[in-house]
Amino acid sequence: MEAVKKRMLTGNKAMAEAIDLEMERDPNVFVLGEDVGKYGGIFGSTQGLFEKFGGDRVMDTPISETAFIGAAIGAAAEGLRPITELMFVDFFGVCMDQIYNHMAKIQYMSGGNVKLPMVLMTAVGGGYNDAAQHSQTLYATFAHLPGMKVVAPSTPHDLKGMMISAIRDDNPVVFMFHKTLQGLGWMDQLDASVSHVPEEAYTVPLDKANVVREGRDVTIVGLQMTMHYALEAAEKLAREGIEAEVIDLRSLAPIDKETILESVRKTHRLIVADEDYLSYGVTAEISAIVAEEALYDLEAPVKRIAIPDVPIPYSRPLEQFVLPNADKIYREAIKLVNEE
Amino acid sequence: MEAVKKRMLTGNKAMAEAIDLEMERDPNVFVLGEDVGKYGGIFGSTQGLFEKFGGDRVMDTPISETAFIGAAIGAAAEGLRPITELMFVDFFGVCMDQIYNHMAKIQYMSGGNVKLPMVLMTAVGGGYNDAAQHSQTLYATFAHLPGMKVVAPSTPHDLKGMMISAIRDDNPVVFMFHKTLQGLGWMDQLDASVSHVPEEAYTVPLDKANVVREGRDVTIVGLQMTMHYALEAAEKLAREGIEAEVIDLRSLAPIDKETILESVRKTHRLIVADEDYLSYGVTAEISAIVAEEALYDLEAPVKRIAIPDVPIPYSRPLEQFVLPNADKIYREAIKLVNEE
Amino acid sequence: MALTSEKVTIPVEKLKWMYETMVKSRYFEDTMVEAYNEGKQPVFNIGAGPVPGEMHLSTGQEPAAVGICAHLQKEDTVTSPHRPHHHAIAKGVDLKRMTAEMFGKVTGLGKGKGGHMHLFDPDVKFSCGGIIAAGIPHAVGAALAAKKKGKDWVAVTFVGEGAANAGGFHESLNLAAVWKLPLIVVVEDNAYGISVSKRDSTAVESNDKRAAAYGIAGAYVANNDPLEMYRVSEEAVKRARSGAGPTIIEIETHRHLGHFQGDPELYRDMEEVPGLRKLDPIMKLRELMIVEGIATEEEIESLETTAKKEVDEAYAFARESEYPKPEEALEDVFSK
Amino acid sequence: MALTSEKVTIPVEKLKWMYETMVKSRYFEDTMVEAYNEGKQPVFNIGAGPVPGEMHLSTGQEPAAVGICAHLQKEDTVTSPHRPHHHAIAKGVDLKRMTAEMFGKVTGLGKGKGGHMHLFDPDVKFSCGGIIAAGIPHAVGAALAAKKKGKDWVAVTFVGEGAANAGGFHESLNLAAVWKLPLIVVVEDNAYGISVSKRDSTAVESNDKRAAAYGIAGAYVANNDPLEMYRVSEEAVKRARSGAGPTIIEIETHRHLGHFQGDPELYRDMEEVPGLRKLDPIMKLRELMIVEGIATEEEIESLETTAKKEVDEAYAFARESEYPKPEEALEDVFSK
Ligand SMILES: Cc1ncc(C[n+]2csc(CCOP(=O)(O)OP(=O)(O)O)c2C)c(N)n1
Ligand SMILES: Cc1ncc(C[n+]2csc(CCOP(=O)(O)OP(=O)(O)O)c2C)c(N)n1
Ligand SMILES: [Mg+2]
Ligand SMILES: [Mg+2]
Repeated sequence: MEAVKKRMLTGNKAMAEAIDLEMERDPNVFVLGEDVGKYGGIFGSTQGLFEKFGGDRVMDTPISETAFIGAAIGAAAEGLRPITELMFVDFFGVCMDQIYNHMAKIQYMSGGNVKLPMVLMTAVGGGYNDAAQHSQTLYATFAHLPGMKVVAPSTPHDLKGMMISAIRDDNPVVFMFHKTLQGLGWMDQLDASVSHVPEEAYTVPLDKANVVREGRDVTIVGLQMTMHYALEAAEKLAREGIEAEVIDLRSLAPIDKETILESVRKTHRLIVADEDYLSYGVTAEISAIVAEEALYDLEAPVKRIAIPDVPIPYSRPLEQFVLPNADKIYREAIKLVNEE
Repeated sequence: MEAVKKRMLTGNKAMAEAIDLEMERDPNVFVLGEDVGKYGGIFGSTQGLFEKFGGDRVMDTPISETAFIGAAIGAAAEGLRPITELMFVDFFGVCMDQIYNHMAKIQYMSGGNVKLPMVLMTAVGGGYNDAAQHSQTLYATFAHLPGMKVVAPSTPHDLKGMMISAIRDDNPVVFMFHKTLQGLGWMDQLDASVSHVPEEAYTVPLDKANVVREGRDVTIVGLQMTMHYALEAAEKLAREGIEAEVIDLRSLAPIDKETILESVRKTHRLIVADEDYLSYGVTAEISAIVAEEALYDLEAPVKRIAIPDVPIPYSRPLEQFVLPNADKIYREAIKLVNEE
Repeated sequence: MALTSEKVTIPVEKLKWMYETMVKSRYFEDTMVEAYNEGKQPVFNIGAGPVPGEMHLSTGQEPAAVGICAHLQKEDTVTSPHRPHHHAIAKGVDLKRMTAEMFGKVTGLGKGKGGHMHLFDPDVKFSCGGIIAAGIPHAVGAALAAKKKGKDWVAVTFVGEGAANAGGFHESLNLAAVWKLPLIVVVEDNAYGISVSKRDSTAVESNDKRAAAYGIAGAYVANNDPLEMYRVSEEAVKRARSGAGPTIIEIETHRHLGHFQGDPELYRDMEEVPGLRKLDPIMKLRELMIVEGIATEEEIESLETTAKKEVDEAYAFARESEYPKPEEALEDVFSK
Repeated sequence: MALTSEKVTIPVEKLKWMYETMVKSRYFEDTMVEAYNEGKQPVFNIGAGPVPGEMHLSTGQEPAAVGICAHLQKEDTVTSPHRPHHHAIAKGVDLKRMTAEMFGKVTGLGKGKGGHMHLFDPDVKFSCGGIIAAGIPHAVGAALAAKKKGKDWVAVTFVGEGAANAGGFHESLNLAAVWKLPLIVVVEDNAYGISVSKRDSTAVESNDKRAAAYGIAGAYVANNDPLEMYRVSEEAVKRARSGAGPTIIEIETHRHLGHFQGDPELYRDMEEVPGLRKLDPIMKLRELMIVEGIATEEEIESLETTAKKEVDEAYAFARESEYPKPEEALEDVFSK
């Protein structure tokens, strides 16, 4: 029993398990996307499902994102609960019309009379030299547009729990998973991509940030890779007597303002670290929330760490230069805490 | 002579004149898009050009945004200077891949070896009950993604000058014009849609905000309709002894930080008014810039006015409720100035 | 009793329904022309009056809608584009709530949030939208759902001939063909996409030819003929219900009005529209029914009266209804 | 001197160029397999080694590239997808700078910013990209530019059979057909889009059939045959140069390797690849040239040596070159 409870899973297996459990529970749930069948999803999100449920419920599609995401919308309107995969978020441009003009707006335009219980899952993130068209997170691109819930879990535990919540939610949910946190055999092996995941179905809310480390000196908000970098930075800071509070944002829309504001009211300092582009991004939104609602609590300027408004370059030294990392966060935190 | 100098033009005629002059000057300039020919552009941006230059240089296209925007990219790579129109910005989702994965990134990915001297012009904005799929501005959606200049002029004068700059620029420029500021015969007739426009070719920079009204008590940043609302609010505020400084943002990317920061350093108060969605939008970016670079100059929390994260509703009372207006700005300014 | 010709047999009740529905649809649009113009005279302002915003009317295009909807039941899905009224009426959308939606009233199908391009009536599985070709994949999804549920329901999607050049058309047809779904795509060729003529936009003479690109059936209906539309639709619906896969139907039809109300129509010949009006399919069907002895003049008038009464009542309902409260703009983004 | 059969006449010099280019392309990929694996053993990590990131190799697909590029000149444009090496080599892209780009070096075509999926050599008008079907409209634009400039230049775009189901394929072909542009779309049917077989993705047997949807010419090349590819390309290029509009060519070809390096290939039969390798088009052409007396064994070996030497030099150049400085990441977003 003990052993079962401490069962460790990679991110991708946690996701696939969530889908598996929900497909068992509800015959209306099905998956469609490119290479979700025999291949099990390029990033392993549907691993094992084709073998278990067959091609009628785990459907490979042509390279026709507009058609199959649009078909998911049409099927959801008929009461099914599709999960559809956009292989890399970077491809959103070929199908964004279906996503944001239809998936995100039909509930509203119909005055609530049509519901679209569907999940659009998509892989995000760089760091493995896949260059400008395969390395983005585009968090803010999705979160800016109303009508969809947008989540980006950072741990296997949350990948499973939030996927189950997403499938059960009656609203369209964009579910972003980070490639490097899937724990895939052919990627960099990170400790962060494995965690304890309970066997049974459980839910994690889609609208709550998570204080993953408490501290009093500075609040660091991150998500997915930048959350893990923030934890790493926090440990180093602790060795210098600086106690950082680290918040895992998890949910981009709706955003959990209260958890952020509460933390800043305590620490009086804010760093936002993000793997998306700097301008008009996550760092902007969180900084703005604090500047609007907790300005008098700030004892130092907010600090934003993100990709400096360039496409993501291929070559390793170039990519590493533009990506956020623990060291960048650490250095900014030191500066911020020493700021008068 | 005097009469010529005070010549007044509507927004659309100013734009069309800019294109006309550049097409005369440079045989490489041509236009392609839906209904840009005989119709003259649904929002009049190419009025009269087909008659003057013929169908080889003012090309109607099928409803194939991916193909014709992609073709503009291919033609620009060969040294032509296409101007292509996306009829409503709301349609970006059917062609965003061409726009942001190719138009915006090819220069960078090629290490600067390929240049794409092209303009993507597109109509933005609501207020005339065209509902959720035809009323958006999506300013931040474009400005968030690196590699394209993104401008949104607010006056006929700037529409002409910035269009000429955009055509002459060797980089891809997204040129957003506001439907209501085109001065079209079939839309609401606003004073703001007509202004003095010199006859000759002139340029207005693509990276400079414009202080359109000086003041000492509060800075209001807006663009297109919200800039005009801000001016209206400022006049009302002036009657109560409050002097608002109004900044016309004009350029979303690159953003002119200095003009904004300078103003806030003087007024110590900031309102950002935007016709885009609130979260992860223009109000976020500008607030964040100030919270990061001029925090100690702020004597009150920043205030953001934008569309409250709902799709744009059709019915007049609903749409008016979510859109920014002069009164909303006025009321927030009063509150802000009275804030301790 | 039926109208029988060499090619087609149409039960009289269907024929009467088709006529009555075309009349209803036409009268709905005629009435809308008036309602839309209110508050927009002497100076046209698209945002003024009781029905603001863009308005795309279907006058002249009724045969496409009734010819196929005559074969549909409530459980069949219809998706439609920016010019949706004739389809909605033929599919049996609640006329009162549809009209109220266009007037922006809280009693509307979308509580005033959608407007004329965004009509959703899940009770009869009708939806439409303002983005070209975007409704096609939704119909593919409905057809997929029918197959998954083991039902013989079909999904019909209407598009203009301009939409057949959009990427979504191709992707959707290929997907539906690979999955052998009960999908029917009806292409209404009214000769223009806004101002751009078919010749300038379309590399093939008629879009049923594009069926070859998907190994599916294609059919063409000339002369805006509701009876021929009925006939080819019957075959297509039968094919779909029996699991034999998708069909593309193209129908030559006529847009009597501008692309939208207020369109100056400078791109077409002044003589074109009067010519089209002479070919009015409603007049033609009326004549035919009398000549063939299918209905008397009185019977026809009574159908017309019924149709118009329903429309008048719908407009009255719309006008009398309340506007939503401004702050209701914040509701319905998410369901709980 | 020429190789002449019933169907095709190929000048010997062309034939030798085709052979040498196929060898060069193959050897480039073989060498890349090694280089890519460096630093990725014993544990495969896509981000490790001198050539990190995804890597899509063209081994087996050389006939498509050489058969058509044999007819092209420097001013003709080629756009290519995520699997671009054979096309780039056949179009005459600077091999040193291309290789250096894959090693992320500052001497690369894109100063290390692009990587293997993003190769741009404006000197020979070659470009490629990682988004399926996205290069097709760029070729349309190049073809449009040629027409506007009054040149007889053509634009060739290569795509996989999977890409033919993407919306951009349809939109681009329709546009090129309406405008009668000198465009040739080469569909390389290697039977898979990653793991999805053509049967599961494509509603039509071969994509040249889709020419009917655009009223243009279509041609099919079976058996991965470079000579037949040469023949149909000759016609297509002639058609394009003479203003007779676009062509779709589909060629049956073979992907000897995984979709990308590291692909476990669980979706295909273990026997499939050895079978394909037996049909190797390079071996076949070599034999043919000897049998037909077009080249001696020694001459062929000398072609092979030349080709390999060039590749070896390119890899040496790439390895010896410097990395860009980290902060150069901030350059080249905009030109001044
Ligand atoms: C993706 C997209 N591009 C452009 C438009 C603008 N637009 C609205 S209707 C229309 C013409 C449609 O032509 P067609 O499909 O023939 O339908 P019709 O209006 O003739 O009924 C266009 C271009 C749009 N709504 N969506
Ligand atoms: C729009 C888009 N969707 C999906 C992908 C992911 N992807 C990369 S290659 C590929 C398969 C392409 O198949 P095909 O066109 O047959 O080319 P092949 O790989 O066989 O050469 C897919 C789906 C992509 N790059 N772009
Ligand atoms: Mg039409
Ligand atoms: Mg393939």
